[in-house]
Amino acid sequence: MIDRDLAVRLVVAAHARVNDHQEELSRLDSVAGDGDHGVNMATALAEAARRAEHDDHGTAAGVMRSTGAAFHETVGGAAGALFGAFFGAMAGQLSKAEAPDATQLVAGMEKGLARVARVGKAEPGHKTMIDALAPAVRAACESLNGENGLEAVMAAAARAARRGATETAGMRPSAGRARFAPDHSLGTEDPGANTVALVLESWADQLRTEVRA
Amino acid sequence: MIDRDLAVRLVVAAHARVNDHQEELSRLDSVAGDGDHGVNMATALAEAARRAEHDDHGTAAGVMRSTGAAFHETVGGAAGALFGAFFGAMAGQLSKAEAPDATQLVAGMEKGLARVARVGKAEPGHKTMIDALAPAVRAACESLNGENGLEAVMAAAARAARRGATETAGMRPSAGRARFAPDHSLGTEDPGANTVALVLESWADQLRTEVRA
Amino acid sequence: MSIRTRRFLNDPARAVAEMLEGYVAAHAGIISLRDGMVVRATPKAEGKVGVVIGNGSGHEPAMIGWVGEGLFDVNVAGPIFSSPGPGAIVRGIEAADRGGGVLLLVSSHAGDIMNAELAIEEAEDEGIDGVEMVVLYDDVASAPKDRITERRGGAGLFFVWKMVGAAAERGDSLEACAAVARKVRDRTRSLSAATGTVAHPVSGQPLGDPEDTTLSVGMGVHGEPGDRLGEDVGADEIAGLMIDRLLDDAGLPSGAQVGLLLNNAGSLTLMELSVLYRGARAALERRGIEAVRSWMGPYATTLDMAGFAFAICHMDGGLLELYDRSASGAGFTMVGRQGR
Amino acid sequence: MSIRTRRFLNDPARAVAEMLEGYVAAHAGIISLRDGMVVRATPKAEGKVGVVIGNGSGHEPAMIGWVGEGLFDVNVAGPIFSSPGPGAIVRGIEAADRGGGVLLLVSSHAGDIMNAELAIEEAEDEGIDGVEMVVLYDDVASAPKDRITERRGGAGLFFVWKMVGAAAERGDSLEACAAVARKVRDRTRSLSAATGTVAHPVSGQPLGDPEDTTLSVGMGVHGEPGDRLGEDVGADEIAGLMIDRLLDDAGLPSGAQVGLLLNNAGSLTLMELSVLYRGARAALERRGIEAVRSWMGPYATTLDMAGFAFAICHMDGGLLELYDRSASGAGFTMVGRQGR
Ligand SMILES: Nc1ncnc2c1ncn2[C@@H]1O[C@H](COP(=O)(O)OP(=O)(O)O)[C@@H](O)[C@H]1O
Ligand SMILES: Nc1ncnc2c1ncn2[C@@H]1O[C@H](COP(=O)(O)OP(=O)(O)O)[C@@H](O)[C@H]1O
Ligand SMILES: [Mg+2]
Ligand SMILES: [Mg+2]
Ligand SMILES: [Mg+2]
Ligand SMILES: [Mg+2]
Repeated sequence: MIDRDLAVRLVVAAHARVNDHQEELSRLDSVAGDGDHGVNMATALAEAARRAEHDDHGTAAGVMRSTGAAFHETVGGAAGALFGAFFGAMAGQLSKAEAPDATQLVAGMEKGLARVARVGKAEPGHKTMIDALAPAVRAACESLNGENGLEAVMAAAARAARRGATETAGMRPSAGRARFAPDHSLGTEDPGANTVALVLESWADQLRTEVRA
Repeated sequence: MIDRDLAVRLVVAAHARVNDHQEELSRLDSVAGDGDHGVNMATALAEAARRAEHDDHGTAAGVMRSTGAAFHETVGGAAGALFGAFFGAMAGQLSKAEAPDATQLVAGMEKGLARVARVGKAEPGHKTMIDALAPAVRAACESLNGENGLEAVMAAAARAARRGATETAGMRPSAGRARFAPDHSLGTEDPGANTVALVLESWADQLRTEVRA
Repeated sequence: MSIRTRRFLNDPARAVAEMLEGYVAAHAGIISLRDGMVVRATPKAEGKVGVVIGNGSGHEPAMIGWVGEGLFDVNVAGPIFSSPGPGAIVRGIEAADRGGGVLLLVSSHAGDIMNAELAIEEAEDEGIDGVEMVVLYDDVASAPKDRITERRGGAGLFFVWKMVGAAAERGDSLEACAAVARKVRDRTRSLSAATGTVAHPVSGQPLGDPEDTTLSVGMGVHGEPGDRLGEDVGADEIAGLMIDRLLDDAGLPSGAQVGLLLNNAGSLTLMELSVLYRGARAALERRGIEAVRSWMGPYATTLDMAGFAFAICHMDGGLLELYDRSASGAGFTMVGRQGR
Repeated sequence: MSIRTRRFLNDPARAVAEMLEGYVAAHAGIISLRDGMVVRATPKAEGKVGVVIGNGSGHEPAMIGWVGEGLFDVNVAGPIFSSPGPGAIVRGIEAADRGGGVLLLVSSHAGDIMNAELAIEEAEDEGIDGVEMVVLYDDVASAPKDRITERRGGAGLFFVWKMVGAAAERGDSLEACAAVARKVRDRTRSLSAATGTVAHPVSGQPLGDPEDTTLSVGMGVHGEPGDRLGEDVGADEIAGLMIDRLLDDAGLPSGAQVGLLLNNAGSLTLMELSVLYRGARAALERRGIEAVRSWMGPYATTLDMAGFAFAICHMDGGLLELYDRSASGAGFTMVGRQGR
């Protein structure tokens, strides 16, 4: 079951991972964007982790909702809006179950992806976070259908997200700031897609550690 | 006799010499000043040479007066005011004689020095053009008293000016912009003193060439 | 040429908050700070339309300097180069509400639009109504004319801010104010150019290649790269080709009257701006276009970027009357008609 | 950090002339160009005192931006960083003469004083009388207090320009205007700081060491070097020590009211200025000094220098009344009392 405490540990893990890579993320964003993606994500996740640890949310849904709010309140910008939307939609899904499990989490990721697509209007191949998130959600569904447990589902999602992020290097952007200089970012991976991969990798690692412990 | 044509040749020679050294002069001024001395002097002397060659001044005094005006009109600033004053005073002295000779020229340099001192209020040792001009005038007087001709008189003046300019490297400025950072310019020669040396050297060289020809 | 990474700040992470405090303290008669937002010191009369904008910081005096009489009612400043989030924008809408409806102006950038749309949803959820949103764009370099709505916002939007502010202050209805916004937007074109780049104050990241000194035309207000021009192109030539491109895009007939804006993106000297302005006026004259109003100075900066933008606004259909109305913000004061 | 040598100009040797043409064209209702000088578009009423200044270029918007109603009548701009020569200043005096005498204000720099003195001599030779000259200084870093007349002019002289302009516009006599100039000067102190340097547009020479990123306090308006501060000093600390030094020098008692000016020397961002301003206000409060008026922005720039200056002016004895009078120049507009 994904309870409040596990959700807190996932948010804390995501923050630690993104924070470690914040310079790299800003550097990726500086090639054709405005050089702040790492700062944005690290700032939002620091606030999310702080809230998760200190506030009393009661449920995993509450933690996810306050994480989404942290993105909206501290960062704004494109990724702030989108990650905020992602966590908000995830929270809505989780709140429907008494004791959410892997199925609910994957459903939450699907809802999150749908909300991101609606708010951002980007399509796969536009060189955005969608290009990591969409394959991750697909892989998670498949893994779930294969009757795997939470740890394996998340590991599959993380691998797919990383593959998707890597592939963005070869894409020309059609959304976000980078689209104004489409050739400029050829060869450079999309920062937001990298954040998606980092977050899911941190979740997969956290779950593996917990299962082994 | 110092006629109109010789005066024109002296102004043209001064311009050529200073122009060749303009970067060096600006560089000296950039250490503790505003980096424009070479530009200022080259601009003013270019205009002075243009006027000397194209206007019809009739006399050496007229050429010197228009040279002073060129400094005042094109450059301004400290050195513009002072070199303008120098040439203006020189013109006043030369205009007193029908056919000015070495004696009048040296008297003109003395008047010029006095005017520079009055306008600029700097004293010897303050690390200014005075530190080249004052010894040059002294050396010219001595050479004249020793009954030397114009060529030798100017050669003595030029040597003394150069020596004076070199010595400014060891001085701390008490006048001009550089005085606000007295230690900064230690080891660097004063730009205006260098211009004085360059001008007098160009005159000595011009006179030597003419005597030999 | 490289870039300045040393800045006169305390903690860079607190730079925006401290900036707002300092800026408002320096202009206490005109603006004040409420809940982290810049608001007019003296609110607009009741019943009139409130005008709000949310935007990333780092572009000052935009938008904090354009809050005041005849201008914005509220500016919600986000982090550096990041639009504020939806919640903050909703609070801005509430603060601007004087009972006549609220117009939310959005400079077209992905983040600004998304957060504004989320804010409108949130406001509806909270039962706030009478909110209109208009997305604004002017930068001809960012999309071709047949996809004009994909263009991004640039320095020329100052014309929109100024005239919408005047319309709202005059007492125009929400619908009328939104119509002015669209009308001025559709008559405005901008194009920017810069050499070198700037460093993000928090991440320290230089935007683009700091060793590249090529002049880049069509750069975005966050340092997004553009086309490159040779090293030996002088101010007149640069101004000429930029003005020509703006006029071609706008399709203005000879004899048209325009407002001409020359924006300092940060560290251009007024000497350079003035020389460029002179070149632009000559270029307009060659095409028979008259610059009836001019504005030259920092409008939408990109920190200390060494660049500029030209913008033209076709001043027909009563726009001049709106442009000439008095305005008084911390960064812009105008008493009736000024200059030309 | 290094410096920008690529500038948006045509021929650098013609930069000042083209700047004047462009700047005046952009502000045609306020100023015009006569004989190479910037003059008011609408001359002052007859019988009033004309106010003139001659100065080097490269400091824009000083002084071209301060010509207008309630400000200067004539600005004679010299070459970059060089005062104009005596002849040009004499023509400026003639152009400013409305029959009530002319006040020539001189910012204390060797060249400016020499050329002004030569101009006064020339004017006397030409039979022009009724000319007064006041030499102004404010920079505490340039000489100790007991040799105050050896100090150079800095950004704080804006207080003098503003108030003398107001007195002349009000119709004060030449003697009274000169007295205002001296009174404001004696109540004004400034101190500047900068990091890095700038390149002279014509000679291309960097002023000082372009590789040196140390913060230098007490730098001159032409890049003349000052004292050095460590790399790790934050904005609050810098502002605090500069304000303390100004207050100590001025010897102001707790409870005194000052005008506070924070000058942008060129390429500082408004974000940095605002953060520094905030620090200065806190420093003033610690000493019990009230900032009753503030001005923050580019005043006397040094091309694109990354630096700033603080200036304070003790606003006693009727000065506030003069400061608050309307003024309207291309670079400064004030309608009655503004902000604080
Ligand atoms: N329309 C969009 N749809 C999906 N993702 C987007 C969109 N626009 C931007 N992004 C994502 O946001 C990332 C940039 O985020 P960030 O730099 O934090 O925001 P900003 O662009 O406002 O500075 C991009 O790398 C991309 O993944
Ligand atoms: N008061 C003075 N008396 C004599 N010479 C001076 C004085 N002030 C400056 N100078 C001379 O002027 C030179 C600087 O000239 P320049 O750089 O052209 O003028 P500015 O200082 O106005 O930029 C100095 O090197 C010095 O020789
Ligand atoms: Mg970004
Ligand atoms: Mg100099
Ligand atoms: Mg951003
Ligand atoms: Mg100079």
